[in-house]
Amino acid sequence: MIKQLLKQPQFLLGFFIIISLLFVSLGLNSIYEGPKEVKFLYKNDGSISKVAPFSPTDIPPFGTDRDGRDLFYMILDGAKYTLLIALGVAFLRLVSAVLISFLYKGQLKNNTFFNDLVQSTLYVPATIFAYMLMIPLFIKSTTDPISFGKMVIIQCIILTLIGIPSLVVTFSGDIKNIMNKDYIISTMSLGAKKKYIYRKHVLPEIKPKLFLLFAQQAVQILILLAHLGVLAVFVGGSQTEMRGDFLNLTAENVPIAGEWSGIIGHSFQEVLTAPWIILIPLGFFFVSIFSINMMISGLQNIISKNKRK
Amino acid sequence: MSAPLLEIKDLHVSFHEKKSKITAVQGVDLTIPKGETVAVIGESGSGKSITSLSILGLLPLSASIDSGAILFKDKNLLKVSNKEMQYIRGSEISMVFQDAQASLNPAMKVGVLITEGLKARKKLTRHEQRSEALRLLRMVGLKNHVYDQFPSQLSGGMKQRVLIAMALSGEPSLLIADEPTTSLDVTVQSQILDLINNYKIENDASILLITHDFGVVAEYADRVYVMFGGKVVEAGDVYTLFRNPIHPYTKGLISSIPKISDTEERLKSVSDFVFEEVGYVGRRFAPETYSIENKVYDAPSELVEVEPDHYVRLFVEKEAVGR
Amino acid sequence: MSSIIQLHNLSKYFSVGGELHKAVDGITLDIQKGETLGIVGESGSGKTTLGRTLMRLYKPDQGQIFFEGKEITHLPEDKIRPLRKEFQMVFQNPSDSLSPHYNVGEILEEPLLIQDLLTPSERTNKAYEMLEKVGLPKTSYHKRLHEFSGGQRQRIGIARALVLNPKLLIADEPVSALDVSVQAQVLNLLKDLQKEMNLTCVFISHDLNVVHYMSDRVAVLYLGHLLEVAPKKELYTNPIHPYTKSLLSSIPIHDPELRNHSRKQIVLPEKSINPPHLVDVGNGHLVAADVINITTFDTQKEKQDISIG
Amino acid sequence: MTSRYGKRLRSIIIGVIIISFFPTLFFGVEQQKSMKPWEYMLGGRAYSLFPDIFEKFLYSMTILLAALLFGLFLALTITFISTLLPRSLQKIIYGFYTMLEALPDLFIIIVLQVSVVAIYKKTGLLIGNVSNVYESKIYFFPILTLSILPAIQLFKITYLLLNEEMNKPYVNVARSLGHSNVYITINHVFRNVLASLFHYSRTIFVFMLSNLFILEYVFNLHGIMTIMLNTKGVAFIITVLFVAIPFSFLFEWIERYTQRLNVHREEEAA
Repeated sequence: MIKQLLKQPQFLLGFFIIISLLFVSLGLNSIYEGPKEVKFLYKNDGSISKVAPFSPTDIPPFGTDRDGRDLFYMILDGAKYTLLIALGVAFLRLVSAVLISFLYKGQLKNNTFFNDLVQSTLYVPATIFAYMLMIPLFIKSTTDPISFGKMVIIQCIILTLIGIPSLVVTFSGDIKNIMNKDYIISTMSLGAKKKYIYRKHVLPEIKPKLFLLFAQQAVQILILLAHLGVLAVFVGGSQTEMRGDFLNLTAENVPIAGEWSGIIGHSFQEVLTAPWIILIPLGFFFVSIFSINMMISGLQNIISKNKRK
Repeated sequence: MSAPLLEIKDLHVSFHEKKSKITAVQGVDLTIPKGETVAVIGESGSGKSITSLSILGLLPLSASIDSGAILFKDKNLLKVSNKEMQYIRGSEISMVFQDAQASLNPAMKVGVLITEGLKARKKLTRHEQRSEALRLLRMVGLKNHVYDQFPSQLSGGMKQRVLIAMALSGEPSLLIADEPTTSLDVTVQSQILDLINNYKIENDASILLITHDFGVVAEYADRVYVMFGGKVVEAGDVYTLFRNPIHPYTKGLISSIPKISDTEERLKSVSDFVFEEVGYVGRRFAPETYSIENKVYDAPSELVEVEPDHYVRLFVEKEAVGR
Repeated sequence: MSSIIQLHNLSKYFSVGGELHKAVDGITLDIQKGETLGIVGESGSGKTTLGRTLMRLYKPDQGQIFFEGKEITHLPEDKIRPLRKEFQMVFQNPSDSLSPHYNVGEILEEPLLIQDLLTPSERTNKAYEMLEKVGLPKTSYHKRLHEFSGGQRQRIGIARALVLNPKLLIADEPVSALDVSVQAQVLNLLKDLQKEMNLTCVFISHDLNVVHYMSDRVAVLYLGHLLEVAPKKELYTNPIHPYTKSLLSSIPIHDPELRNHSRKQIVLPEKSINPPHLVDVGNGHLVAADVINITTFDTQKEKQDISIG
Repeated sequence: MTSRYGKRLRSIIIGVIIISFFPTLFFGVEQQKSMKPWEYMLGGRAYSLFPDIFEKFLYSMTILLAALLFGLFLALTITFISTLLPRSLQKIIYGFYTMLEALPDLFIIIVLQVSVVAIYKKTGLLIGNVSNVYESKIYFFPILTLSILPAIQLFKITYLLLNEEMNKPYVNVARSLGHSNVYITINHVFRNVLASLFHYSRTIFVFMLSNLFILEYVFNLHGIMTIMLNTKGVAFIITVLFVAIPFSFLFEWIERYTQRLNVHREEEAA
């Protein structure tokens, strides 16, 4: 399987982009602290010409956000949080879905009650579902503060739980199809135990589909993170900072982790005045989703090729 | 032998898969006289279906006709314009396919499927079209209520009858039946083949019957072409061919089919024959390097008329026979 | 001759789109040791379901199954496991009934592994021995399924079914997916192996010619009911049930001189509500009672009057 | 129809109730200002659910359905045009669309919003009223924005379905009866493509619902999705059921309709 994958150009392209993004982001702050905040730009006669946020033309390559922090550096540095969370949660969702469907192999497949129950998740978009679970988390943390690490873990658990029901349904559907195949029936005619059949025959058949589901889940979580950013729900929670000059002090939630959806959410008010602060991180979301889609299409070629063999 | 309705001359067809080029049909000559049933028999991969599909230009995209001609009413079908070919399809020559289950559009009612074919050719009012469609349904032995049913509500045999009704709606002079009964039960099979045969007799039409079942050939064919590896290896009228098959492949095919007879002797398979007889009339049978698994054949060969109206493929050079 | 398998009005029902489809309905049958019983029937006659229910691949809904005198109808899975090696099946489509994920060696050794017989090295020798028995080169051991033609794959299927030295071999349409020239070789192979390993065979097919070549006794199935059972010669020369007659008359005869286009209308009997009761009309010929008028029936006299349709 | 659908509806309702309990389940019953069960909070003020939920539901659904229909129309026309083009060009279009498909919905919404404002600033021409000035509902702009992504998705699905359908045997039968390729594509193939599109209706719906939600949030149009975001407990259940019941009825009807078409597939399996 893996050997075939490495021959797929699309898969390699997507895989390369994701890996290089991660690699740069992980190594970045250990080698380069990043440019200092630039709050004001001065004309040569010393008067202030512009106030942050600065457009990409003012400060290449991506300009700065409201606090004058360089967007380019922030995005590269934040990449690791966003991508790792997306890939990590996707992996958690898959593992738990596999365990659940294997544990309940008998009942889940033809248990229409469970399938219909999961139907209800159709009508609540994942963003609302996640928002509903995370807001109480933030409220609770205002009374007794939760550490950054613990907050991220709880959030990841929430993101995982949301995806499990529908994944279990698709999964038990696939297992059901495989179980009807002739070579499963012929193994049963040898008296093989269910566990043996799952390990030796169902798993190898479903492996390519596993990679496919993993990639699709990662894309879904990326989009979910972007949405949560806009709803000012930040990974790792937020702390309130006083903003503005002396006249009007407003408490604002400032994301701790610099991941992409945090950047978007933090300066969402400036969407009309400084759109690049939002559009450039969204562009990076696009790049990562596009590369994962490339990996998916590479995988799909292999699955269809194996089927034809 | 009446005047030929359709003549295929030295037809070559090949497939282009990525870089490799696979020849599917090599120099096939075939004549279909008026009012006769010509059967082409061969196993999967022998090129029999490809030959029939090239007549109506229904080859898949990856196939290309390299050379040869298909003469029909003094027109070369390979050179005919798209417009004219569309006219010929369905009214002069039409076709019935093997996989009845998937050959009917599931989203259309039977009545629509049949009248649709009529609209293209005849200027009939809606009412006339409906009565014509009902006549066709009765002709193929289906009751009127089938007119309003969906294909998914019909059995395999009924679907094949609808396909035949559609094919015969234009009263074609040649009906190509590509393994029409392979996916049907034996009790239904004879009814479908009788249906096609009656059409031939009533309309003095010709039938090109593509099959792999010698029983069907024996019951319905007037002339037989045996194809193997894209070439015709033996051809002749059905009585001589059954009485005196010559090419080892034909003999092997006939003998490898179990027949209901008292003798309990062991079935002979094709490979038993190929090694016993090597030549005929001082020439070696082609394709000589024959093996069931990889079907390898090369070296020039030709169809030789070993007895009146009985052709066998032999190698061109006449070097001494013997292994 | 003692019987190896006895069935007492065995039934198997499937629920298709809400209503009950009686695939196999009330079949009583005896299979003698060493004989080949042909089961002939058209599509939808339930012949495949009968084959699989008889092997306890499907759970029977009614009736009993006796294997060598012992009832195995409702034997729990772990009790029947050791018995499974006594009856094995050859499937219709070799490409579906053998796993594409393992090489031929593993496929042939799997039955021994599941039944946990022989040591690993003995298993490999047994695999090579089986390959040789079915006429495949030793090199096929390491090859995968897609490197073989249809006929060779069916030989692997046969080798796998016989690697456990079963007493009963059930062949479910073993040659209908193969080309005519290859068919003859596989049929001859089955006949030779049956003699060599003194197997009892159940040969399921829709092709009356193939059934005639392979069987000693033939049972005719129609829509889940057993209509007629008789020794081969008796059934083919002296069919009593109208359905059997129409089946036999619709077989094309391989001789152009004997064309009889004036064939009688095909008789497809109504599906009777309850399974027919079989009556022995002499020399092992059983036929559904409702077809013959029992009162006036006298074995000898009746035979002269019934001639081929 | 009723018993099967009745059971399914009951489990959907139970599912929605369970979802609404999740927050309390996780974090205990948090202390809320005394909120009557049928109220929702928006911008610090509590609004009563009932009189205006119908209006908001209709507003959101018109946008959703109009966008879906427009997207479908767009997708079908582009698919049909692409069938007339040479194969190589089709590959390029398909490749271009797979790229577009990766665009996050947020990206499209914001790019459109920003460009409308920019054009307004430069030329004074207001293409669409961007945000929902009090009580005057805007339609054109949200529908246009919301229709882009489904158009891309639907194009990809119809394109793949079309290619799959083209190699089906019944197309060959139609060609052997003398029908031209264009005639076959329109009368025969499109009919089946639409039928199998229904099969994807659920996934498309889920996808569009989340786009609608984010659209309502960014354009701050007070539709039903905004209410769903800001309600808890019973109010949440009522809002979700408002969406769930009509659509589950629609899916049930679609399933019954498409079942009749491919019954013969089950026949083969039985």
